[in-house]
Amino acid sequence: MKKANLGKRILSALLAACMIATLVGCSTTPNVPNNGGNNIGSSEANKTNTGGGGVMTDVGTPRSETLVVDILSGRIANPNLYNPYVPGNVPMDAGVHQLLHGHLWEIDTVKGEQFPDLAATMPELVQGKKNTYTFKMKENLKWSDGEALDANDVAFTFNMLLKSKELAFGAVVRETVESCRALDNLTVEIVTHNPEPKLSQKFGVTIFGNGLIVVPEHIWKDQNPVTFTYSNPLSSGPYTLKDKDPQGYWFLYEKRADWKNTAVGQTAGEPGPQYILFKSYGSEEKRVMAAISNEIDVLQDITPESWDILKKKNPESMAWYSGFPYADTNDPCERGIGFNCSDPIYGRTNVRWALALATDIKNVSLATFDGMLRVSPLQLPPTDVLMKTYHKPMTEWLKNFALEDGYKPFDDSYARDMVKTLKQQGKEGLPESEQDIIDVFGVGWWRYDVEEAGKLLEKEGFKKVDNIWHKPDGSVWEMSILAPADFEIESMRLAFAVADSWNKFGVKTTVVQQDAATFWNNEATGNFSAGSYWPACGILPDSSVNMEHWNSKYIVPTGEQAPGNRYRWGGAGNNKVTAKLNELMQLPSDDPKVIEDVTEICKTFVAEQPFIPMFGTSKFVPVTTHYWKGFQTSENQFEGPWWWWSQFKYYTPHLQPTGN
Amino acid sequence: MLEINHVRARYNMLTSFVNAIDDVNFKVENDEIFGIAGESGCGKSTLLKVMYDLLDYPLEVSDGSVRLYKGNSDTEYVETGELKKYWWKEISYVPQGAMHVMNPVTKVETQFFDTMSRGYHEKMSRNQLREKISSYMKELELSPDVLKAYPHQLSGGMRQRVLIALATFLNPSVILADEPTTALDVVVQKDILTMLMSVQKRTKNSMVIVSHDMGVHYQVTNRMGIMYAGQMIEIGPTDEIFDNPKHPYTQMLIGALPKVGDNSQKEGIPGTPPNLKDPLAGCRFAERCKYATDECCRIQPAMVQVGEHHCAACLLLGQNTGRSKHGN
Amino acid sequence: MKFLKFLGSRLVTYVFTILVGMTIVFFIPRFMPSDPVESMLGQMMSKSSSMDPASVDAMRQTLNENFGLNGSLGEQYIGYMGRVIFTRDFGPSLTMYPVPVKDLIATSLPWTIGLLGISTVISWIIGNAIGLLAGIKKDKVYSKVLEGISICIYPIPYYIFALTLIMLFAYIIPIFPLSANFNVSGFSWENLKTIVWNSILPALSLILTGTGWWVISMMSLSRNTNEEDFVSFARIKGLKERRVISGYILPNTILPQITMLALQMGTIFNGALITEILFNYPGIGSLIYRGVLQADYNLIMGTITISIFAVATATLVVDLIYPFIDPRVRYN
Amino acid sequence: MKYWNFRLRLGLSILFFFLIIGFIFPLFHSGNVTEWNSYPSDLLPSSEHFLGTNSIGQDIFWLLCSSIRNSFLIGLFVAILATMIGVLLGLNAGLKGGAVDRVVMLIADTFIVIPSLPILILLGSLTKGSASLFLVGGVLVVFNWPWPARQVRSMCLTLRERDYISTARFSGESTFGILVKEIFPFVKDWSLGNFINTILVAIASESSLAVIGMSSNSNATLGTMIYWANQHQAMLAEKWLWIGAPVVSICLIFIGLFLFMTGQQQYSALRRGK
Repeated sequence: MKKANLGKRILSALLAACMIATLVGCSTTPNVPNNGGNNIGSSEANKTNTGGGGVMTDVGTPRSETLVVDILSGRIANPNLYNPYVPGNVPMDAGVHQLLHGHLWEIDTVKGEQFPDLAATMPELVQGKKNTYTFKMKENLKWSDGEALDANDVAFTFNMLLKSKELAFGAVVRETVESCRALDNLTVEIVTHNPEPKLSQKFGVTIFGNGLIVVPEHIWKDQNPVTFTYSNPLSSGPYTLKDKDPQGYWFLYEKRADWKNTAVGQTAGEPGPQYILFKSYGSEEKRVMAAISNEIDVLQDITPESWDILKKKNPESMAWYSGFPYADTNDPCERGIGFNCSDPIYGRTNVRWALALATDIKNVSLATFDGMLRVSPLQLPPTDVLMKTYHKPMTEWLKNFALEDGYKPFDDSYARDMVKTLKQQGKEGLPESEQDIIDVFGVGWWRYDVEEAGKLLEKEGFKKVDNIWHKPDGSVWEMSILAPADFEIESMRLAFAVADSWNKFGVKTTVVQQDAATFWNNEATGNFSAGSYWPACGILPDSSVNMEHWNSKYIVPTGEQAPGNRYRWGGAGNNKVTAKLNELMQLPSDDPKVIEDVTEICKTFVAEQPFIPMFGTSKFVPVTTHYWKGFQTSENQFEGPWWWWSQFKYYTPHLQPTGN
Repeated sequence: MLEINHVRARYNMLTSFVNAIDDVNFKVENDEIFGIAGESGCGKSTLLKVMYDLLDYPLEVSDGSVRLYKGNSDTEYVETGELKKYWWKEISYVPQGAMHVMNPVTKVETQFFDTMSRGYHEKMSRNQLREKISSYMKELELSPDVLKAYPHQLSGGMRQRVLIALATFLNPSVILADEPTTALDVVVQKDILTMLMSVQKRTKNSMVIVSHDMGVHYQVTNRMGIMYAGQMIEIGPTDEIFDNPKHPYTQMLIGALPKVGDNSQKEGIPGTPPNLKDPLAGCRFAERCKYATDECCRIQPAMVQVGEHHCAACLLLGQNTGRSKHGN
Repeated sequence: MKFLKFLGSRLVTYVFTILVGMTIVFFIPRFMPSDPVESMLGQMMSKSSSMDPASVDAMRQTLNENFGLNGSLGEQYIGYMGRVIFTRDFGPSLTMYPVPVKDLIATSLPWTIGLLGISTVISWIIGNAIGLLAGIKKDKVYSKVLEGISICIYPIPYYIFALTLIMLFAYIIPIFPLSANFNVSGFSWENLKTIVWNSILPALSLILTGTGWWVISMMSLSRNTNEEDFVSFARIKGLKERRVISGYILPNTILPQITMLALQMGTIFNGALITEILFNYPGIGSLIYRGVLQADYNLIMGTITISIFAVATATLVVDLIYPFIDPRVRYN
Repeated sequence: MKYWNFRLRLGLSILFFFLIIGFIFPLFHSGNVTEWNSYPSDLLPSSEHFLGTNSIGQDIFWLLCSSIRNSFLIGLFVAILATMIGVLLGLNAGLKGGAVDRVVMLIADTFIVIPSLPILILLGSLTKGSASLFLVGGVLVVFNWPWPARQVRSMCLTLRERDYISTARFSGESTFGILVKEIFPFVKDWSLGNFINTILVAIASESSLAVIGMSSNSNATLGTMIYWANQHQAMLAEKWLWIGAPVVSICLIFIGLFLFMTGQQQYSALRRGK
């Protein structure tokens, strides 16, 4: 009896202990990481100070000469496939297109204009012809194997794409290009079906990269481009692929000895880092831990919460702005909610406007990214360049814009109110002057006016029965917003935040998270009523190329793959837009009429809201400055922080070792 | 020789006690088969456990002890609490229900080996052991093939035999068998009993057989004791008890047995045994006894000599000092 | 004879199981809203470059041909099963066209088997040992301690548990690498050391969380057996406790556990997705995940078929050897 | 009551505690616990927010309550169905043998050999990640009954050889009768263990689905609670109440269930007078 009892006591004590242990496991650690974090920092520092940069990376290069960059898309399933024209090649953010692939024309996002990369000139219309263009290549460019890179490679690439029907991108080329040949080693001639004043935007980089990647003729000429793996790729950029993880977790690049023979070398100078290591640290927690302990120099795209932690724990880390909102807000696509306009409910302008007015934009901003967001009422992203050309000039018009019933929805107080709220939350480094406030938070957005929203709905025959909106047919109005599942965090959270706002308004809204494949497929086939997409992109003042997909000729019935205009937005409004777009296609980008037309297009979009634009994209791409300096920031703005863009190679000359 | 003197044993039910054995006192001589009879629940199996010193919770001995005398000496003995050391060598136990007492996943042989490991300390090769075992089996007229079989491949009777073989293999001086014949058909019962007797005849050791079946006792035992409600109420030579039972309960038991050429309707024993949690003060059989006087309900009868080797506990058997419930 | 009969019928079940399993796996993805070609086109076009419907159709056509997705579902099914069964070829990965699925699996599988195989066996052994102790030595302190610990770790969600391990041993106390690095080719003791060193944390997380279930099941099994007559009889015979456990309780309790282990061994071919993600461990789990997310039919089929095959074989083996380890069971 | 041992008592009281939290407390809270920004975010525990609020402005305590309820529902739903189906079919197959056995085992094997997680993910994207809790539960049932079935069957095969079962069989007792009377007592404890494990497996797989965003993230379950906490880096950000509450709850619920199980075993053992 006693014995048993004793046993039980012990057990009880033990279980209690274990429970406590479980609790402790979660509760005592809080203070540890602080010390832990700092310790690592300091120990790291000591090591390097004493060792004079003796630290080695786990791939055996001196840390002080290696720039470590995060791979956003995690493990690369197949690290041996470098053929840029077949699906599943080593993805863009593993460094291949940042450092190895050259394009014909690159983009300068600060100036908002293209500049020649491998090419030496922009394409020019041949005198007397109406669809023949020529451009020059840079002199003495070399592939990383020493072979010359010239017009012949370009011509070869184009012809390969024209010939082989199996290559997906071939379709794009065939659509535009009639033929292509090298007039001499430095001159390329392209004949197109129709006049193509924006040729450089079709086959050069505007956003992120371009499908057209010049490949070396001497390697490819006797290969079948559909099955060729190109497993040791040649480089037309300033780096070569030195080593890679057979498991696909990291890729190591080394500066080319003959960097002078590359476009970057000729125009931007010598790259700083001897080695660049692209490495995946897996889940976000680990990426942040790595950055805290200075294992990683450049992070690609983390959540504000993670930035918060990083900022606290690693004093050497920095983001785009030194103060609020930290994130870079110049990303060329803006976030919002798009509607399937072929749907009987969401096809109605008034319904879309009602939802816009039922959106508590300030709370949405707080819920999505703690208010670190720049609003945009227009169909163009609020980047510095585009704000200058469109948002600010149009503010007056926005103020006077009125709905059919004469209601003026625009409200320019957003920026000021946000500053107020954030001040109360004790955020620091907020902008002071009226100008800066606008620059950071945007020109303003639509009022949060549930009453007006209700009016609009009732006009459409909707009824509100005990705080739930019912459709004209009397059934309860239930809508679901498609959202990305765990990629594009901003759009995902935006969906939840907006749904929240609309639920408060009385529309039963649920968020449906989907993985990439499903998400895109549903958009393309119109298998959605509303979705948290980002169809409004632009980077050049002439954003007509990015807007072209709204063209009415792309509208297809729901269920079919839409080649464009996924939102099936037609009608009078679209006709206006389409007319303008067709006109724009024929105008060279520098034509003054371009801005005018695009402005008109924006006005139509405001009136109809087929896609309710909300925020520009805030990218948190922090860097740690323990080993490298010279990163681009709002103060040192030679470029945006587009580490996953092909223009990465043009940053490298700016980066210099700190000596640690 | 096994001596049970004034043993009291009980089941500890956390909140209450069940006095399963109350002041039982007798001897099992060398070279005899002693039988213990009684209705089920009268405590005979418990008594056997106590005799074997198999006392795990909740069974506990509260008073008295069991003494196992080594060999023929009547001075050297081991007592309750120390018997464990002599298990299987000096005293062995054939449990009830042969069905489930053998390890289903090992061959019979292995179970013998296990047993040997108790007895033979000096090294012996497997084969020598096998030799010994199979020769022993032959002595018991069991085919050695049994050794190669798994328990579930043997018939109930065969398993019982094997058990007995196991129990007697190390030639212990005392063998306790609990209901050795229950759940077996008559023919097999017969064999088992003859086997037990022959074993005993050869080894001259003392054997205790517990059974509710008077027939069994009649066939094999030399002496026997009748238990009722945890008490031994009559002990004597088997044939004397059958010919001339003294205690009313015994008389009823015997009376209930069928006899050759007698077709009179047998009356069973009316009533049920008393609750052992708090038995009444007097004779425990009183309320079922047709001769019971009101005195019977007050005084607990003590054992009185009724024959040379025959005694019983009943007030009706002449002069009786009686005893208090806790017989101090 | 009886054995052959049993073997025959069992083999039929075996083949049937695999076929049914493969069929299910063939069809489920094809009922998914996303189909690889469409979503690929979708992604291509979502880069806000637009093209006329004609060229889209052209692309769809070529992709369908490349991926062997032309023809009715039935035709595809027949063709595919035929290819897999007779040429044991899963075809090219769709998202990594034209790399054969076979190769993708071949590079990942050894890693998965290595890590999961070992950690499963270890946790099985530890778990059963603890379970046995806790089952029969109910009142001993040490058994209670062990039981308690394993019971408390078991329910912690794996993701959290693994993350905590990482935070503790790779970040707060940086003993182990924050991200494993298996930059090894060919066999050498050096490489082996690297692999082991990098695998300690993931293995630890798997073992610790894996032990619990074995403890629980073994505990209740051994408790029951401990109350069986033949065990008490063994004690009555006065056998040493060690012998009672090793000779009587263990053999009778271990059998179901062996079944389980065999099945477990089969399931390791699913890989351990979260482990791989969290520890940067190369394995088949993330391959399956990728295939599923990108609707890469061939990849899904390839990876899952492998694991179906493995588990089916494991169960088959169990059924075949069971009668040998448990005499009470006959082939029937 | 009087035979109740310590484990049983502790286990039951833990479970009772959580049942109250899960099913009684929510009655005292009006309003939608999952709604974002109902309160200022990241408040510390206080009298009106017992566990404070999280980064998306939900009250952690009330969120926890309904999470516990929903997880319980999933767990019980799955465990009850899976165990019942599994055990009964397993017993049947093991006892009857022959055709019944073969068919049941064929189905069971098919489900055993198909790896569950990928299929769950597939279905996850099929149901557009917004699967209702019961759908998630249903799928989990499908994948959780075969194991007990197989296990019980193999136990049954060994038990079947025991004479009293064949006696019962020959004495013409109905199969079901035999199942319940003769065999079930032996598999009872195992089944109980399995039942409890299934509850956990259900809760766990739901949360691992949640971790990869395949559960119904707009519903409150312990899984999705962890999911959102991870989404906002609660662990690194040291928001221990947010991430800790659901984790500790899962552990305690399991420990409760486990103590209950073993306690019940001891209890019945004592009853049998062993």
